[in-house]
Amino acid sequence: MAAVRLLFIVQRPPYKSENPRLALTHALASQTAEIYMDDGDSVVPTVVFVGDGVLNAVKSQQAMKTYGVTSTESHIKGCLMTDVPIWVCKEDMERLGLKEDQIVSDAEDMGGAEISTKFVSFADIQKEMESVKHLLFF
Amino acid sequence: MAAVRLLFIVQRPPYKSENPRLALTHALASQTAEIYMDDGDSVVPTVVFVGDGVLNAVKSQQAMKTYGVTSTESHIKGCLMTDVPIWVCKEDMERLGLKEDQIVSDAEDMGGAEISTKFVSFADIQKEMESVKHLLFF
Amino acid sequence: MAELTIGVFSSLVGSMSLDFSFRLADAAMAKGHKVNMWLSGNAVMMAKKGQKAFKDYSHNEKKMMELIGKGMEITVCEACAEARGYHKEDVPQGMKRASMDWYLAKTVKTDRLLHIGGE
Amino acid sequence: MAELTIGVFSSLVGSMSLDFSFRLADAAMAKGHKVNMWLSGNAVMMAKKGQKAFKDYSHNEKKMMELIGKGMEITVCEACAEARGYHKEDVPQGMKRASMDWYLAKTVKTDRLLHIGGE
Amino acid sequence: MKLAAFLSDWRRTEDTLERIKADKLGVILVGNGIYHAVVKEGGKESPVLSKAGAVFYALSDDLDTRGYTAANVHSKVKVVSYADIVDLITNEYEKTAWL
Amino acid sequence: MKLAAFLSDWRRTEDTLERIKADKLGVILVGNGIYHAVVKEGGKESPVLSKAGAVFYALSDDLDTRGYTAANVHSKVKVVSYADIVDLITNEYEKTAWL
Repeated sequence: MAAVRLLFIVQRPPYKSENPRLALTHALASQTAEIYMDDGDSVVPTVVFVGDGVLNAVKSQQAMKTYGVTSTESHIKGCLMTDVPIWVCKEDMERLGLKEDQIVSDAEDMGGAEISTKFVSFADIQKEMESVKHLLFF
Repeated sequence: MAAVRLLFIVQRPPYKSENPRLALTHALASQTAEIYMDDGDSVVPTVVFVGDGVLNAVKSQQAMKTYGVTSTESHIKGCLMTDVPIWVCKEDMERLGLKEDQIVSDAEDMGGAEISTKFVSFADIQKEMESVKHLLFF
Repeated sequence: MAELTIGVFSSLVGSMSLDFSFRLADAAMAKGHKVNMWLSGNAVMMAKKGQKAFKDYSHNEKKMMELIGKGMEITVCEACAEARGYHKEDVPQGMKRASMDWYLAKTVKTDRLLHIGGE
Repeated sequence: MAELTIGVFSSLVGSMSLDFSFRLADAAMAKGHKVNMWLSGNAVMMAKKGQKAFKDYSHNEKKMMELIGKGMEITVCEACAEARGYHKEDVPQGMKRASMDWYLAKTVKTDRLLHIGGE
Repeated sequence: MKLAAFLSDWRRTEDTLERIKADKLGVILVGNGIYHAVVKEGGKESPVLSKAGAVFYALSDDLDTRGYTAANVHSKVKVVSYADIVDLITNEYEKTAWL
Repeated sequence: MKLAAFLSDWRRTEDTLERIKADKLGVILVGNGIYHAVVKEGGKESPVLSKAGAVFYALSDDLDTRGYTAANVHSKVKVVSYADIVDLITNEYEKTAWL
């Protein structure tokens, strides 16, 4: 019987690759993974955006309007709605000139979420990398 | 009736992408393209390795032995055997510490080729870019 | 009116360069230009019909079929397709499979070539 | 002996990360380790049987079938496959199709996870 | 030569744009290339925008997709549509380069 | 933590390796990552090799593929096989990171 913690670390910008989005959909799958697990086991994910990965979390993405594709923003909101923690690295936001109000922070338009985006320092991310069982870099 | 000149410019290293190799196979296809063209028309290709692309032309690639895949080196030799000019940028070789004897320069092991690799400066490549009809960057 | 040839080497889902190419082709044809398209490398992923239009993934089959219907010529690299397990019976209607020489030959008469040779 | 789970997101022909993954799996199994493999994103290109073994292209189907025969569990992302037009009848024998939760569940018991999440 | 160069990446792995010369040069920012028009890393504009003699364009759909609008775009850069790009490559420039 | 970090690119687009800390850090150069072990750009060794406290490995098959051999490899870097990598990640390190 174990609760295994996983850290999904997105280091690259959105849309050039499918992979940042797949980080979010994979993290979300933790909610339904019990069917493949022994009783009492579970996976507990956290999704972190670092480096250029923070560009994934910029608000007002119009990917559905422009290309008919779900935006990375929507996937972030989907995670917040289902209690998957979303962290964004503060130092990288500052480096890229991004303010907190430019970042997806809640899912109010989707009916509201229990949790909101956390703005963290790289030191917090480092600590999380040390304490989880597995690292998944995208 | 026209002889159209094309410049294939490979700017990225081999094996991380299929595309440097496809530059060579596409250039080679100039030899058989007449079946789709009007009488007297032809395409005349030159393949240029610039930037990190010069790493494609390093000798003694063992891709067939290691991964069962034709090496980029073999494709370069295939071009030389059929008179497709191969150019390698001298400044980039120097920057990456490559000497002329480290570069694929002929196809002697394949029975010998009429032509050999030309070591050129970026200024020569610039002139070629200006004079050809179309540019194909890889 | 001009003739524009677009060569693409990018995968169906990923860089969105294929999405870009079909939209550019659409815009060019709307202005009366003739468009040819060559798909090689991972772009041969368009040569498998029956792609599901999920909202989470780039979907270009519908747009491609529209453009073919309006006269766009589109050909995929045959060897690149076979290496990925795509056979003749997988090809969407109106798409041709050929060797690279088809593309090379198009460069003779085309007014403009946009060669998207990266992922 | 350990259990190693490899998750791969790279295309069949391109970065050679899939070639790497199958060779690593082979080396691990030769040492008696148990190996699970999850293919998502462009790596679902393995879920189309009948890939021609040209020398110019990465070819992993044969190696994969061998490893399956020796007990490697391999599952591909079902939605990623359908979006590319790969259906149930395309799947090589011994490969499973499932949702991402299969992979997440494997992370609980596996000793090591090598997640190759880039192209 | 009259060259339209497309940039589709933010972290570039080539330096061709820096080295190439053209009598007339248009730099068309598409895909993740649009970040060169909207992000000031460390407070500084992208080095791409300092290419001498170039005219800069950014594709509006690719700005919108990523959460940016014309209001965010550097004053040197003109926002264009797909139809505009067709006109640029057929009327204004003779060759193209997708870098 | 005991971390095995894989680098598969020559021109990197992330800076995670520079920022990450580990009590024990192995950097495994695979694919085009092997160029960090064999190319001296402008006469200088790759900045990757200056990561403090790290131990460096390069996959022999990926060196051979690209025309290099153990003789070309920087003295800091140990040449390893696939079997060696299996041992490294199962015995020497606890977590992996494919950057």
